Amino acid sequence: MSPRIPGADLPEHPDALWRNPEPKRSYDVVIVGGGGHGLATAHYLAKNHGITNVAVLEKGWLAGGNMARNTTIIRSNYLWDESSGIYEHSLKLWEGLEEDLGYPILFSQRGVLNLAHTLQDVRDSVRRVEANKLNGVDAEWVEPDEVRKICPVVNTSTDIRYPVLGATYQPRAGIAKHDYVAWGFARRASEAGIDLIQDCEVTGFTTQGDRVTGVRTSRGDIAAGTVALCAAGHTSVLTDMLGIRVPVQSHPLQALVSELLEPVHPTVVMSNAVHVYVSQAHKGELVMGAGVDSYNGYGQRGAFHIIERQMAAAVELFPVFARAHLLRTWGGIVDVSPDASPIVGRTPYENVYLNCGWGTGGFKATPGIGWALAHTLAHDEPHPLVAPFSLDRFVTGALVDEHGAAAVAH
Amino acid sequence: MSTPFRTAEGGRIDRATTLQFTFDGRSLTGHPGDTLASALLASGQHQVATSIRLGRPRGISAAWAEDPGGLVQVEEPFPEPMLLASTVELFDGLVAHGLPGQGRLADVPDSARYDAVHHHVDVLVVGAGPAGLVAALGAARAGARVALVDEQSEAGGSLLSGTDRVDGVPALDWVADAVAELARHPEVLHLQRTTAFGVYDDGFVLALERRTDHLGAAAPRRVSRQRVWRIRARSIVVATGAHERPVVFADNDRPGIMLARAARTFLHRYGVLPGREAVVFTTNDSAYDAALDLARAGVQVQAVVDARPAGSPQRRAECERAGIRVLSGSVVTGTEGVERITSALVAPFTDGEVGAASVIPCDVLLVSGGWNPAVHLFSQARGRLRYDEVLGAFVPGEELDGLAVAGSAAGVLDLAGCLADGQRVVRAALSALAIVPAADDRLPSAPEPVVPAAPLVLWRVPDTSEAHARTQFVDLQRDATVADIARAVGAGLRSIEHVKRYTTIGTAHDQGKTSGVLTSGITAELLGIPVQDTGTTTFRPPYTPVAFAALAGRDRGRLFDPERVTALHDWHVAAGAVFEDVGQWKRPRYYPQPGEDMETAVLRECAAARTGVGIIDGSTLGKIDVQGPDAAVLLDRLYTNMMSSLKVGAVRYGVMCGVDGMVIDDGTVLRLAEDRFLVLTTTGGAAKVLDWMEEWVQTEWPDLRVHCTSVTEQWATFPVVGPRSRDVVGTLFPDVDVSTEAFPFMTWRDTALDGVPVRLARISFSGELAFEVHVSPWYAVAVWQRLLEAGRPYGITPYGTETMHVLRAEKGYPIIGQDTDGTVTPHDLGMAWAVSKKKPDFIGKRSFARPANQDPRRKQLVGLLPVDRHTLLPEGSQIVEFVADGELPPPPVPMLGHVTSSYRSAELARPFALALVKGGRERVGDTVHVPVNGTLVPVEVTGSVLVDPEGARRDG
Amino acid sequence: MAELLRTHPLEAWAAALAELPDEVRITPEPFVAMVDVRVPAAASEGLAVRGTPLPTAPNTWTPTADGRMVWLGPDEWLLTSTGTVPHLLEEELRDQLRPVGGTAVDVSAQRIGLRISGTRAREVLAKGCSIDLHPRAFPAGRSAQTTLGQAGVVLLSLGEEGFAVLVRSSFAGYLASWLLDAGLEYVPLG
Amino acid sequence: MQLIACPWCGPREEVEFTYGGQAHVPYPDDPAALSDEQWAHYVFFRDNTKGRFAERWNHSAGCRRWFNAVRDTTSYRFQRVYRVDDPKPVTP
Repeated sequence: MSPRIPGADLPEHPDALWRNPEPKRSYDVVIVGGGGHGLATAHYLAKNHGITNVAVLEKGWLAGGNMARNTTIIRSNYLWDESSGIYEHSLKLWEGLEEDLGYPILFSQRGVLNLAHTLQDVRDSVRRVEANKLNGVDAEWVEPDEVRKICPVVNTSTDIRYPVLGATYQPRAGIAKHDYVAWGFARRASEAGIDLIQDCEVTGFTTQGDRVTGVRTSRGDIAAGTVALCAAGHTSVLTDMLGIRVPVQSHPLQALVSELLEPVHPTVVMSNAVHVYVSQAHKGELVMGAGVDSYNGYGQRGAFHIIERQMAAAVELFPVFARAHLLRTWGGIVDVSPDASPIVGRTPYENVYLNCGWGTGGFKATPGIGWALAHTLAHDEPHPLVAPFSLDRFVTGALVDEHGAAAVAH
Repeated sequence: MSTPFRTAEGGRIDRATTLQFTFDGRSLTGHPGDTLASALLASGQHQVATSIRLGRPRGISAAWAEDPGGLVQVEEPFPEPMLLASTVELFDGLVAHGLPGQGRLADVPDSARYDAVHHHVDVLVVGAGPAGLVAALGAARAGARVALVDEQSEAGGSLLSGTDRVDGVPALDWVADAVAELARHPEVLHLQRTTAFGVYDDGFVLALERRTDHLGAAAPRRVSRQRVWRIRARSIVVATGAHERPVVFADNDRPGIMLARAARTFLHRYGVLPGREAVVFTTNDSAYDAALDLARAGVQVQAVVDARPAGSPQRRAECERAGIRVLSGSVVTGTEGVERITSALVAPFTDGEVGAASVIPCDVLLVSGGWNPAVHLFSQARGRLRYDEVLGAFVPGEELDGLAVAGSAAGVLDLAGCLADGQRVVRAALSALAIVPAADDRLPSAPEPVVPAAPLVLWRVPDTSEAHARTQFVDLQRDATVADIARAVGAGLRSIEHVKRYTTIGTAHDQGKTSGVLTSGITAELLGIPVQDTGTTTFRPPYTPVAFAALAGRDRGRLFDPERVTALHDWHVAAGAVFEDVGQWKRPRYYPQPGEDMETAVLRECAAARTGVGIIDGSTLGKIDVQGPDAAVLLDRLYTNMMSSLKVGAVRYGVMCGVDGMVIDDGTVLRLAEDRFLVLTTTGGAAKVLDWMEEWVQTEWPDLRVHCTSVTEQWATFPVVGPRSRDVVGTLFPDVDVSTEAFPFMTWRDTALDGVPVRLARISFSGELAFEVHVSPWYAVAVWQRLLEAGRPYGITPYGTETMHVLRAEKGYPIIGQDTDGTVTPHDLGMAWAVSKKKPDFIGKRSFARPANQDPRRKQLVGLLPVDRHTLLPEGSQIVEFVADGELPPPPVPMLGHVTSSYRSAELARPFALALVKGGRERVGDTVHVPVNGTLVPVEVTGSVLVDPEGARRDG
Repeated sequence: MAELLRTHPLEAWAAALAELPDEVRITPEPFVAMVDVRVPAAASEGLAVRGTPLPTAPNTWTPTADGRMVWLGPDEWLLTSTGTVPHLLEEELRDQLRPVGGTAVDVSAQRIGLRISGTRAREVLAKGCSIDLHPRAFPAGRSAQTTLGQAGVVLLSLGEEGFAVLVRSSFAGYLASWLLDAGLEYVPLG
Repeated sequence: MQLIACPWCGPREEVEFTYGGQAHVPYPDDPAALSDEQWAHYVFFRDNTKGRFAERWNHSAGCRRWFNAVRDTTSYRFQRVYRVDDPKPVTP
């Protein structure tokens, strides 16, 4: 018998995850969307606010959308105060989440390197690091030799097409096991008495004046005191039903995974210029994200040339990956806002709250936004952490522009 | 070195040649035509590895890519992880070892070559088995452009595993004829060792050809090791066959347990016996062929265990004639053995009840639970699958445009049927393409099939023992069992996707080729719902794993991304320039002289430009010819300032904003004629600005009579900069009056040098007297050298982008993209003077009126001077309010802005910076703090123009 | 002073290109005058420029007395000439086209031309060009603006004589390296 | 990787094109007359239709012409391509 492979054993799941109840006719809070954000919101509604007459409506299977499809990177090293505020709050919750949920979520704080390849990358990186430090987010600028120490397989040779000039490093960043996180939230919410309703598609809303009175679903009409929209890429489908215009566009975003490999990649590496972001998961597979497909799409698949480009970037930055094998590709649907920051808060309907536009940041924000949105719903007032992300910033021009400034997606 | 399990004759191996290889440190032999798996089996070795989680011995259980057992690592000639022994073709010098589910990457770069080829066909046939060959022949004979790809080393598909006859001759003779005929058709591309791994829209199929892997160290270095074929087919025929499905029973994972057809493949194709004593466990007729073939080859077939109550009367008779015992209404309930099966436990099976087991010794147990059509490519094409209750499998459930499934992949399991289906499907495909089948396209004949007895759909042998459920393996690669599925269902999971994720079934190297349908079936059984309702998890590309480097193809190393260079590039290299990447361009950053570092070189270059004369290759600047009667109208709409009032012969600086009012580019505009402008953009903005112009002209203002043409590479551009630039330019172009009066600032003149047109422009990005020299790149090297010669008396000094940046920053000229970040307006840059108040509208104007744009706390561009006169502020540094005690308060610390540009100034004899600071212009004279490496550097806020604020130097 | 000498962006590649076998001949074309011609689509039908009617069928080119006229768009053509110096050709065309609302811009140095011929020419191009270059699909007289490797190109079919590739001058080195790499497998080991 | 039918060049690989978002969103006649909210809707708000969507494309690596298309954002399939000066087609 050979010795056990590192990572061969995943932690066991609990024997009981959630009930599969029939929907009741009425709830105090209806959360549309049973992904990470919806489930986390449900958990924090129960845990922090004692609100349990809640339904989470999911049109497919729980956490089957972006939650099941993302590359699980967790970090909070965003540029703007507003962004690092919500993401850092989230990261602090991640740090206690395993205990909170009683679920082994494989949260691994292995650090993230954001590589810089051009002089402008360096300027942007230093700007972000310095801002992070002043905001209390752990961050540092590291030179190429330090990059090599943190992740020896990065090609730090100076004669490649876009040499690595350094990187930002956030040691507390990391990865977690996405399904386990979602299921952990779901289990706690279900235990608290919140109904998780799968195969339940919202087909419309009933309204009275500027209030929504309930949702129409494929499993019948359900009355609602407050409604929270947590449908990520499908947000526009819901807001169209309500006649609310929201400036998000849904795009395919692909990811891929290799077969299981002995550990070679101890951290998370992201690069914008040589577009790649990669980590090696617990079991040993390389997990990578590709670029966003340019056009609007709800198809949960993308074009293969994007994967090919991704592979070229991976082999360029990590030459030893040459004979790793692409095992599986898939796609999610990201909802991207004009300033690449989320849209959270009030809508023209006084009892409907919006939570969308997270683009590629949704997974890492999961506990943070669940916590803040639950607070918002419980107090009927946007929590200060989400207040800057209101819909009306597009009217005033007070954007939180992570496009131009941070220049680091995902 | 012995190969005791090699048959005396037969098989498609070259017995005259012996290959040496090493597995797990043992030296072994095989023959050309072997796979690693067949060579191991010939030596009597079934076990290849141990399992990932439980450490259980695992062996070869299938003869191709569906094998969940035989994972190996190749070490020589070059390390490659996670290959299947069943798909690695044997070559001399192969070194490999078994893998417990996790591979090892090489620690050196892969020097092999990889590439891609685009190919266009009328009909692409995937799979060169009977259906695929008939389809390819039919299309070829009709004169169509055809590609036939097949993943094996030779054509034949399932025919390679048996003893069938086609057209009255041995099937493989027919295959050879078919292949020869295809080779005679000039429009046919026939590729073996080529796996179609992904189907995309509009008939786009990606296929991986393994060109040299089977040659080992003898592979030619100049030929790509693997090639991705990007095939665009008007019609696709998927003839990918079917995978045999196992039946789950306790301890079904031991080495020596293999799929029934795999045993036939090893026997007929490779001349290898899988063992000496065999038990065959089946739910259908097909496995009887394996029993009969093995018996004929001398294997002691202990029993055929048929789960069906009545078995197959006809096949039973054949077995009896061959002396093989058939146990109908029986199942295998378990096995014994450690590194190899030693016996099967066989029990009666009546009305779903399993009786007491008896032990049948054996060293190989063949299993067949029926057939799963290989619907992967159909499903990737988003074809809907239908559960077929008779087959117990998912089959194509609808017709797709441009993609049809033929033969076993469509659920047709007999040879004659496959041949006919291949013809039927290709004819329909040709008909849709309006291609007429050839008159001589004849369907080959095969023996009339015997109607088989109905198969039994049996996912797992019923077993009430919980302990047994933990060794009823569903996914061998993940060590996932029936017990795991039962736990998942018990935990509340209903979706097959949840079950997969809970158990990890189907996520390993084989992506569930054998385990997927079993999981659907067992889950449905446990939930008490129809299998159709459970469905399958999604089939996603690639069909089989593909090396990263193969997908990277040629885009590696220096070809990863194009390097754009100017006409002077070779000169810059020879001059020892250090380059900077600016977009795809390579630009000289500075030209160090021996012993100089960047700082010294840049101080020297700056001093030359400020006190003598410098020259820079500015050819990368974007240049756009805007021509037509409405050229000025267009520019007025796109620039914030007025361009229509510009006189012919003059030059104006301009700023361009997006509709959101944020600066997107800047540059100078030369009016060449009433109806013609030359627009200069930033290097990075060249393509963006041209696209921007085209977008507005084509989509919003098609009535404008104007055309925009890129002339970036039509003009080499050399700014000659410094107080002595007039001398240099005047010397080289004596016919031009270069005096301030005759050639004022912000004007241009055309001249010629030896008959070659040259344009001179009095534009300055440094504040110094300067002339931009524009000339065709054909003559760029010659003119550059003439300028250097003319400048030699004045010490003309070539300088790079770093010096250019220092010079412009000293003058407070922003670099768009460095001093701006997409959130900066012209007003923020202190360029209200460049924003027309006369024009009723221009792009961006309306956004200036939004509330956030009126905020006095907006960030504005200012200068910074470190009070200590020596600290160089790192670009990107953040700025905070001055703190008297020198200690930052606890986070979050409010930030005022950040340093956008920072340099040492030869002119000022101190470092300086540009910065975006909240309410910055109101704060000129204030002292603020910049945290640098843990200390707070006091910095004075100044105006953005630090050198020559009066602009006295621009005329020299 | 000596006459101003012209330099070609691929001078440094000449030796390597010359080593390619006859199956793949890659030769830089001599410098020619090239002018980008714009004529409103409505005015272009039947319009002759320097005696040659503008080819109005998309993705085609026609020979002229001393060069080529290449369709680039519904109102855009590339005219090449070996007999007229660039700025004079531009001037001539500007004068001729102004009355019909057309424009002309000298782009002679904007691109360089490569000739690719030999029995493997199509195969080499197919390694980086997604267009169907089969002689039936891309016969003599056809052209296409597309990408070859990662470089934007104008590709012309010359029939038996192979292909002409026009590429932006700054990408010439990249494209030459790419072509040499794509052609390497046909170079005998020497 | 689908083929997109450029109205001039015919079918070409998707990679030759760039996406331009929702079609038929004209630049306002008089931006100064719009409220901040109306202006914001022009600048930032675009439909995000699931299903048939009229949108702009540019054959950027080919003839560089802009054109419009009706495409299904679920299947990604193009149903119509038409020139920018053509009206939005009525599709079933």
